[in-house]
Amino acid sequence: MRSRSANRSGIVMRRRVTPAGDIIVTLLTPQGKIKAIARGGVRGSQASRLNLFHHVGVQLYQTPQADLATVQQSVLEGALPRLSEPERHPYAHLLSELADALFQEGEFSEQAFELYAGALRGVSHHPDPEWVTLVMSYKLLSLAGFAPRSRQCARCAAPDPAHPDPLGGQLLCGACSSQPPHPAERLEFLREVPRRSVRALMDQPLPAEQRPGVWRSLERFVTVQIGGVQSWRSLASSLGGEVVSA
Amino acid sequence: MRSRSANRSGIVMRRRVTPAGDIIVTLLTPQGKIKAIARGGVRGSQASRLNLFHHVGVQLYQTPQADLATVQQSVLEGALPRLSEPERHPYAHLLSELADALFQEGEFSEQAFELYAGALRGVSHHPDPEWVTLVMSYKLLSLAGFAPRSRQCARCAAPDPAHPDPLGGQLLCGACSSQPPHPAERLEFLREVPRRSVRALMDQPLPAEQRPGVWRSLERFVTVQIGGVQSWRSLASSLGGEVVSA
Amino acid sequence: MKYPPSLVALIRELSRLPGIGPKSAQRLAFYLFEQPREDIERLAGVLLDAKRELHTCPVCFNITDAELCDVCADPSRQQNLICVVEEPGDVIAIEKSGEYSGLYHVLHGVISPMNGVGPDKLHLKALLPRLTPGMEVILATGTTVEGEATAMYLQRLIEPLGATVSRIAYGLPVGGALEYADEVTLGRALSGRQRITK
Amino acid sequence: MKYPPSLVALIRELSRLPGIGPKSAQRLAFYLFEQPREDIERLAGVLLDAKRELHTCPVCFNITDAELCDVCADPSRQQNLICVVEEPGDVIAIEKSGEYSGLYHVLHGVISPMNGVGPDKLHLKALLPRLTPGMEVILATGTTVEGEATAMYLQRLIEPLGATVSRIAYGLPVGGALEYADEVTLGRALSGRQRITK
Amino acid sequence: MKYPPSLVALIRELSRLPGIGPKSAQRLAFYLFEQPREDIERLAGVLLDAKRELHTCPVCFNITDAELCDVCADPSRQQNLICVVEEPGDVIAIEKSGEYSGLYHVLHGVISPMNGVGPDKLHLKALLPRLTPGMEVILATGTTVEGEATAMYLQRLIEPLGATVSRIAYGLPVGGALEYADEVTLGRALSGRQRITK
Amino acid sequence: MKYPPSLVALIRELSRLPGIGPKSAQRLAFYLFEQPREDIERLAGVLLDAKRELHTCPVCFNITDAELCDVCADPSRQQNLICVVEEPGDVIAIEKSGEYSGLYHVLHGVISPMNGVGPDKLHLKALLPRLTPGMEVILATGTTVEGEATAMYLQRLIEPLGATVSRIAYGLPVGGALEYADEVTLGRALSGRQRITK
Ligand SMILES: [Zn+2]
Ligand SMILES: [Zn+2]
Ligand SMILES: [Zn+2]
Ligand SMILES: [Zn+2]
Ligand SMILES: [Zn+2]
Ligand SMILES: [Zn+2]
Repeated sequence: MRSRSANRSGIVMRRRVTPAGDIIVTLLTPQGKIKAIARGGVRGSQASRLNLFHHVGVQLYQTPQADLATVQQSVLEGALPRLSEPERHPYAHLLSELADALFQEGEFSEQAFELYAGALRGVSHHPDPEWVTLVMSYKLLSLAGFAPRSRQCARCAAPDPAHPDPLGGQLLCGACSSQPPHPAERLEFLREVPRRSVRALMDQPLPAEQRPGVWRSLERFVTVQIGGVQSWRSLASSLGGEVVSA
Repeated sequence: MRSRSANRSGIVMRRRVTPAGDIIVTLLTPQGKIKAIARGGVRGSQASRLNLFHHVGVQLYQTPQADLATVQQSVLEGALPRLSEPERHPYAHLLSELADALFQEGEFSEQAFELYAGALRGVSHHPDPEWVTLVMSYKLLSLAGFAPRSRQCARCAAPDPAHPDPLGGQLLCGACSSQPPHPAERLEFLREVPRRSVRALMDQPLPAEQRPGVWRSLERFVTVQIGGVQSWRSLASSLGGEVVSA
Repeated sequence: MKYPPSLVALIRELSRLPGIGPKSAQRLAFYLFEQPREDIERLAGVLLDAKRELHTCPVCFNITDAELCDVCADPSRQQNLICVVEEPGDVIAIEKSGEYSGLYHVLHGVISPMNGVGPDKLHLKALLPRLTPGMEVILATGTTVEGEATAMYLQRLIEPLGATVSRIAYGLPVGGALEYADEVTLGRALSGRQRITK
Repeated sequence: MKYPPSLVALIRELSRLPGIGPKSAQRLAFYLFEQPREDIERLAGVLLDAKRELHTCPVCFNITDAELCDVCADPSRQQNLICVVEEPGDVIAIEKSGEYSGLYHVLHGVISPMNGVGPDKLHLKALLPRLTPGMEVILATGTTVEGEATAMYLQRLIEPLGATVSRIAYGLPVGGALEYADEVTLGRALSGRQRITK
Repeated sequence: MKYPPSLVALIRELSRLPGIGPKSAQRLAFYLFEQPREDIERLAGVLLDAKRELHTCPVCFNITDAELCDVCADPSRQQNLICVVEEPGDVIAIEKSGEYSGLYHVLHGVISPMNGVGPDKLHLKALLPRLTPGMEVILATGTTVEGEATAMYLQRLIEPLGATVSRIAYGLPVGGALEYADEVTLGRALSGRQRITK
Repeated sequence: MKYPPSLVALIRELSRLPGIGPKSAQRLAFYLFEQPREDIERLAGVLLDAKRELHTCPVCFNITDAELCDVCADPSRQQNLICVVEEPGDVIAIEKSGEYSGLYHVLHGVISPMNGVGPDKLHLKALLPRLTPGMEVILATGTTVEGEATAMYLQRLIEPLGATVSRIAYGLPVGGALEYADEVTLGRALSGRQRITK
């Protein structure tokens, strides 16, 4: 008997309910990104399992005619209920939106899956979810080939740049930037983030007052390299110091 | 466009869940008894609406191929949650089983529906559900053409029988019965139940000690005329005086 | 064969409606073609009427054709109980359940940063002036991650104002069997169990 | 709570449309409420336009907004080939297949005594004057009992007029497996098999 | 054509299994025919092994292959908490939820007079000697009328014995939207709402 | 809680069967647990019997428990007509249609390079010695791309041997409406139409 079924295990990065009651999910799995539909799912127990940020095992069925695979069965493999908390929720959204933009369907990357899964776990459990998000955002970008240039001025390639790049979010030399240089700790972070391990970065969190500068760099870099990201809006006031925009 | 859909409103008399998760219900409606299947219903909101004893509106879809109509949509029109109470639950079962046995698919009877609906309402709300059940059981039997003979001995046709019929549940003359006559109140009930109104019968409940004799008559009459009824087992000890067999 | 432009336009507009695919839109268009003129005119009429007459209630953001919605205008509703829901359709669903006699507050959405919906896009702030100490606010947003996040966000806002906050129950649907419930729901049904002995 | 009459009217009219249940009608009504006024006016407009401009072609009873339908008016279509179908939607389905270049005749129904549809209720007689000897008439009514009965009825009418009559093939759908076909269809697929050797 | 008796017997036995219709039974039989002999022998073996080794736990009536089931034999489980369920499959469902660490009691059915199942047909009485004052019994029978009736029946039996009785929560499933919940469940979700302010 | 190994083994073996997901396997295992020992032994018995007694017919590769299959052994079947099918189940489907009285040839698969199935993996060559000039071979492989490719491959092999080759009909299923057919099938149904006038 021919089989058009496959089993996959991944995290729900996006979830949309159609007016007909179908659930369309985007999963990040170790075998790549997958988009699939659970027909009538909103009325059944798949609505629970295929919840945003859930780690699920799914049985997918693909016919040659349909563009979306169908979710036949699903089992829950892990849930992170704390991601609904106001001080964590927007970060989980930002990381998911970033990961969705960075990884394409058909790209096999166990590392991408592990990094994204680790990022969500961190945002869920760590006492400093903002720091987890900053570190893991840069790590996701690096893995996808979008590491900011940090040894040379992004505009003139002069060595050891230390000033903010208000347009591109990278580092500029004093000649190319009209802004004062980054404070030493923030500069070190922005320079070393692509190379240092997650653990090392997590162990050296920046003080709260230096973070808005990192957020501004990250936001500029992502916007220029990848494009608009909706979640920034909810983080907007967090760049000003508050955690959640209200 | 041709339509194979019909809307019906009725009470769930029976409900069975298949291993595949379909719900098969038997409804009594003013247009007759209907058996239908809600495919995959146990996983969706139909599981709630198509609950036993619920009054529901259903959209049915019938194809020429299928023997069972499909429940497409359902809306709740009335629920009687108190029918789960131990002192009411077995009576609701008995009345449903009786009604299911008495009325056939394809028979149009608004009266049957009203009587059954009224019986369930009575069992749910009335302080004396046992009495409701005795009265309404006889009324359902009469409507279906199974009124016991009460003016003549069921065996020899002698007038004014007053003795129990331990086999057939009707009334026998003194010559045909080896048992002592019914007490006067019980005899009057058994004689008049087919003719008097529900209200009149409800207004004159028999005292508790006279009811086991009525139960025995009813049980015998139903068994002989209609056949075995499962619900008797749960009522067995109620015939001995207790409400619920335990 | 080229289809008549007015038929094409009709099919196109119909297929824009949610839940109506191109095939259904075509079937619907042919159905409408077969109907008497009066029926079509009545359908067009109710569409325009509805759009002209309906708006959101300035107090609770429910749909209404009057100054205040029917619930806000009804003094017999419990005034110290507000149920917060995502959409106007949820008001109808709750009214149908027959279990509720308080007021409503319709957010018109849920917080969802990745879809660009922050708290400022919802009718959230307008809830606060409606609250008085001793009131109860029932958070009846959905049980998705976003619905839950919106509920938690509201809870933080409301608590300091002295109102009691409660959340609709998670659990098994009526008529259900345990084996068809998912693990997450089953876990909530167990942890949220209610004492029935006095 | 009483719902605004214009909302109730809208839901009622929408739920009259085929394939739209009461729940979908409600969801659709709320969706329409959220749309900008121009969109609603456009929808109402195309409904009225379609009703005003569309009618059946006097020759083949297809839907058109012109004197003759696009197929009848096209001299490049094969004039000696007429395909008889039940509904205007079937014309679209066949045109999409790209396998047909003849004319059509739309019956607007099938013979169904049980539903009170006799031959006189259909655009059946109007087919006969269109026929000339040597022409081919393809009976493409459905393969239901009623479609088959209508095809046989037509065959009896047409044969004496000297036209060739043919019936669309019964058989397996493309992409199908034998084990999923029902026995009746499988039997027809076998008995209708086609020689592929020269 | 007559089918080989051993094939007919296999199809017949397979189609007796719940959820396997005659068509699937046939497909399964052909599938099994194609498998290597060892696989068939292993399948037959596990069937016989399971039947030989499995029985119900004499304490809680869960399925086990040992003297006591794995839960009853585990001293680290909470000994003052018993969850009453309908079927052994429910134990697995609850264990998967990871939210429960007490004991179980499996009734092997629900009270359903019209199906001839009275309290005496269930493992109901055996629960009572397991109870001690101060214990909590969670009634986790289904939320059907029969499941509810069984729960109420048990409550009456247990209450006089001094144990606390609780019922799993009725409500919205996790991940759900209000508009897809039925009215009855929605009503229960509202009336069973839980305070979240301290 | 650890599940008894024999239960785990049973669920695992059952979930290997096609069309039985993990949830169904668990439900099936609990069902089997409740059945009397004799029933389980009978099921295990028919599994082993079927495996021991059944094999493919050396002539047509149909399933049989005898030297020749029931069709090959029946001299009253039309000897000059062979129907080529993919799987033994297709023989049963065709026999049930009652429209066929010739012989069969079961390929046990279709050509599918992507799945590593070339002509040599099928019982294809064994068909050729069965053919004599004047015979008809009906290609009744499925109407999928692979079934069609297999049919064309066979046609090339058979034609030089002087046998007539035919293909089961593509078309509308019996009981169908045109609007539910896909365009490709509809195109085949039109191009494969059959004359019904003499
Ligand atoms: Zn520079
Ligand atoms: Zn007598
Ligand atoms: Zn209002
Ligand atoms: Zn025309
Ligand atoms: Zn045990
Ligand atoms: Zn053979």
